[in-house]
Amino acid sequence: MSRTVRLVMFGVAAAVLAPLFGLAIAGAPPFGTASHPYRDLAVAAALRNATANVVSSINFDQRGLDTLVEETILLASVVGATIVLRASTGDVRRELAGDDRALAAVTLVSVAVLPGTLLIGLDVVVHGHLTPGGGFQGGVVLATGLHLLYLASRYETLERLRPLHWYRWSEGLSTAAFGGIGVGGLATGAGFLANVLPHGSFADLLSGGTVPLLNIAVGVAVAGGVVVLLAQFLDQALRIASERDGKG
Amino acid sequence: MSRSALAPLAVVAPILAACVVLVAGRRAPRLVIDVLATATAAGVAATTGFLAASTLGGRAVTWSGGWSPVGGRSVGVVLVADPLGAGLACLAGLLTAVAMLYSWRYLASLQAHYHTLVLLFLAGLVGFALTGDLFNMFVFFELMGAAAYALTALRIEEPDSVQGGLTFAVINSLGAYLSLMGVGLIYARTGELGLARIGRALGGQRADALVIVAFVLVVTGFLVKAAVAPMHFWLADAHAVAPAPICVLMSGVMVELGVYAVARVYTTAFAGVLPGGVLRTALLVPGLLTVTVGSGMCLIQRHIKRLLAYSTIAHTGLFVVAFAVLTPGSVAGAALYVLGHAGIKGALFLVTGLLLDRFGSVDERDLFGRGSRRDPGGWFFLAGGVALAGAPPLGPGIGKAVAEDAAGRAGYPWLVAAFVVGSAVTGGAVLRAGLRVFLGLGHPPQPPASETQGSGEQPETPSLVRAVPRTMLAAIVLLLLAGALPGVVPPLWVAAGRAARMFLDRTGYAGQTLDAAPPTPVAPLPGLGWTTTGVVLGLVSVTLAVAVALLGVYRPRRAGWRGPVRSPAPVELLHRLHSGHVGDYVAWLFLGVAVVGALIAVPLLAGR
Amino acid sequence: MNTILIGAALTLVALGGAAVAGTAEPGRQAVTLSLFGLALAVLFFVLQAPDVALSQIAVGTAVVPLMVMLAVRKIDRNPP
Amino acid sequence: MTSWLLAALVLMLGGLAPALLLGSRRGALDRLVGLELGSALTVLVLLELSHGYGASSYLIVPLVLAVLSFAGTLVFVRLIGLRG
Amino acid sequence: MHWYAYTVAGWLMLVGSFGIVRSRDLVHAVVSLSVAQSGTYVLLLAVGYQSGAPAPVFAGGPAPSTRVVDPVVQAMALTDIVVSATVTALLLALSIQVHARHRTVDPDALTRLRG
Repeated sequence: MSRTVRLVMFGVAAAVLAPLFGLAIAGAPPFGTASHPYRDLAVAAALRNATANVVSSINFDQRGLDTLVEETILLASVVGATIVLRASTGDVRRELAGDDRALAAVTLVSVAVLPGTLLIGLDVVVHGHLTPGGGFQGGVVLATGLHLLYLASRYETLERLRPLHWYRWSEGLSTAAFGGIGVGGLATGAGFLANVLPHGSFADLLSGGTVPLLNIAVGVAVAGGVVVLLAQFLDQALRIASERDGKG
Repeated sequence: MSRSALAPLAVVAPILAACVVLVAGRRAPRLVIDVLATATAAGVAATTGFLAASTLGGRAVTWSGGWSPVGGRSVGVVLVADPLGAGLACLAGLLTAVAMLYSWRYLASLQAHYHTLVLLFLAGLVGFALTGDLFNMFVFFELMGAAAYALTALRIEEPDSVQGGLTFAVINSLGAYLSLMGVGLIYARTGELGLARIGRALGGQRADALVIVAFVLVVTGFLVKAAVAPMHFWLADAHAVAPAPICVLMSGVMVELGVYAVARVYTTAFAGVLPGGVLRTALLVPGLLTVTVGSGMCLIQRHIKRLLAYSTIAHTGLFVVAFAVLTPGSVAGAALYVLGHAGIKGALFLVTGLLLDRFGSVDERDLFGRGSRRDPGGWFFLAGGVALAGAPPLGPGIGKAVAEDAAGRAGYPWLVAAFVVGSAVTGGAVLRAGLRVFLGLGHPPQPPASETQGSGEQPETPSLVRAVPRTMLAAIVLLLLAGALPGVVPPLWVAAGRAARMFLDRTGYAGQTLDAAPPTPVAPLPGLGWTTTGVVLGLVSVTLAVAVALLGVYRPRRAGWRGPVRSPAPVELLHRLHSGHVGDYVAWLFLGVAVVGALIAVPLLAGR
Repeated sequence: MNTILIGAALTLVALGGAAVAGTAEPGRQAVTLSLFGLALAVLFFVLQAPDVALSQIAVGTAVVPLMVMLAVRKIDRNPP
Repeated sequence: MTSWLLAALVLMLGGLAPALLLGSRRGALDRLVGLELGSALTVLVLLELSHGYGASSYLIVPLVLAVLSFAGTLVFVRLIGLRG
Repeated sequence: MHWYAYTVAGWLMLVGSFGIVRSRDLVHAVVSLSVAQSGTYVLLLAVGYQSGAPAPVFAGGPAPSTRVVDPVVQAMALTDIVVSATVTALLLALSIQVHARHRTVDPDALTRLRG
């Protein structure tokens, strides 16, 4: 199909769908409405379980199944990317190019920034049930912090501090821990992924029952997963060359 | 532990097993991994099979997190196992177990990563079949997707494989995002995510533009998954390049789950607001188009896996048509049809996989006469073709017969033609390929220039195999038996009838889910099974299929409609439309949404 | 006041999205994508969703751009 | 309170909008300037908004952005630079 | 204002998809797909917004009450962002391999899967 035909077809579809969508949003409740029935229930439920961050309560307690599956999606993507980006026949590992190095000043600043980044990441994970943030956001910050080693220094530095199978294990084990906590709820008879731990007092560090635990599990899983994921991309871009490259 | 613990266990068990495989994968011997993965899948099949049987007396409702509803409302996510959903989950478990059996010592270079992904895929399939929550459906949809994209592109040395995987991923993801827009819109109206809750909130309302658009968007992702024309393009590209055991899962249950999801969302959430007549038209039009395009493309393929993929498209079209009739009989027919189709189509894919492993090609022309008459695979392939055409008394045949009967009773006797022609043409195409490859009948086909050939592919085993391993053969036999079984086990028909009645019972679903109401007993559907008309129509299909096959094999060399020089214009056009271009497919996807949207919106909104 | 802020943020997001989709060269597109991510984060913030804004920032500032740039680099190093 | 929000609005319209414009035109390096400007301004905007809403817990967002935007900058500086 | 937020959501979905349709580079198509997805975040959060209500985070914020912005849509948007990032990663990985096998990432030049 030629480019023009394709664009015209898309245009026709859009011309049908845009007015339909317009009619639909004209019938939606006004923006900023005060009526949110699910919200009323969810906030009450979060307060009952002493979880100050209602979003975390929904993610890890009320609708914990969604988050378990979300972690599983991450796991599947990481394993998938590992498979897709594996070195195939005809690929060779090569030495890093000499220019692949950052400025000394940048390295210095990064060394200063790195510990702070890791601390902030930990804080975001640990306080996820109280303040904005949680396992996912904190885990990504942790993984990003680690990659300052590559960004501000040399790839070898990162490789040395990154035994990949550790990260792969930590991802697998903590996803399993999430599922295991869920099964634990089943075993106590309270139900799958039930919040069976003592809820503690509102807005305390030790409150929310299983929510902080699940937050930490997700934090570890995400940090491990993102490190493994980026490792595949870094390896492909920096280390792996195809034998065919030379021949064009 | 009560029955309600089984549904979450069936979802979480494969996830936990996948984590174990991932962590232990490098140390443990391959045999342990194989056994663990196969056993997990079999365990899931047993659990969900038990659920399917036991829920005939009433659904098993599980509120995750123990958030049982108070006054009919809850903040939790609900898993609702009913016979049809649990049955599909069981089918997913069975197919995965067989696929793992076939993959025994297979794709060795991937180590345990392959098993991890297949187990995660299984978790996605099972969860998608069991969930009773709209957003949870989206999440499981994405899990199925993420695993399936990677599994499709498993053989990264194949140029077609990575391209097919990418196309699959882009189109399916876009479909999922459109679905999520729909979820957002329906949440704006009702403030609910549970299917039963949405059903209650919408019941008795006027079908205004918001509800219509929300419904159309929500089902878009599922229609894409179900490969309903014109959103079907990705399927052939993906199925043709995925490893054979993965094709078994994708063709046998993943695509069917798309149809199931459309049906589930409609019957539980939207049936009270969107009239059945409007939905019927909106599904029959694309459904019949799917049958036409699928069987037409199937007939003109020489790449055997692509041929099977297009036959899956045609059959999915038939499932959509069967559901669109919207009677218990038609739903029961579709359910039986899906069971039979899964076994037979799976076996056909696996035999084709064996061809690839032995000859390094899945090209009908390349393989011409190379399969031996003593090769059991050849006879399996031919038997599969006959079964696919709807031969009594096998699985696809009973499904087809029951669906035809239901269509006739519902006042759509002309739909019978779609069932007969669709199954005859696809069965005939399979037979033609089998006759040529395994019996060497006729002469090699002459291709037009612009099509995917399928020769020169890498085999999936480490090297070309000479003797077929027993595990692979066992997997094929198991699938053929599973595909034949639904046709000869009357209790299964009774169960399908009751399952269909429960499936269409919106009030019963909501009552059991939200109010913990006692289950309303469902009576069996009378007259469900082989009828004289059904047997005759089945025989007609088989005869037609044989005729199609023989015509393909022995047709005169020059005067054919797909002669060596040029194909006639419609065939050429059909070929050209399936361009493999991601941008084209996106444009088609939006056109499809627009068509379905117009089919629902115009009759409902124009009158006002 | 907040309504005006939301309106302004929405406008930035709408323009940013069009700019990203309209940039043909992926290397440049990645930079614009980062900016678009910032606009989204501001929008989420004024819509009173700091959790979501934080996620968007976590993903959109470094991780996704890094993946895109590495993909671009891998692809560019081997011209057709 | 409102004065903080007003300041944020001014910064969005007068700062972020031009940064976005800068970041969506011409070559990669020109866009990078826009991104740098945008990151710095976004941190400020988010800080002002946190003050304006009177919610101290919101402050974690600009803090994380400040840290991560450093990493983000390095991504582009390294990889765009490498491509010559 | 009533229609503006929803329109922007639809607009993002549309321009993102349009970007894929006219794309000449798979990486560009993948990034455009993520623009299309950002339409879903905007829609979800717009649906859950309540004028003048604070975020549903009570530590260091407002006194606990139900008069907050809808947290359910925020939880959905969070999940959605994770999904988007992971799918983007997978798609980029596939694009790299497409280039490795086909020596091009121009959809117009990828002509092997036909018919």
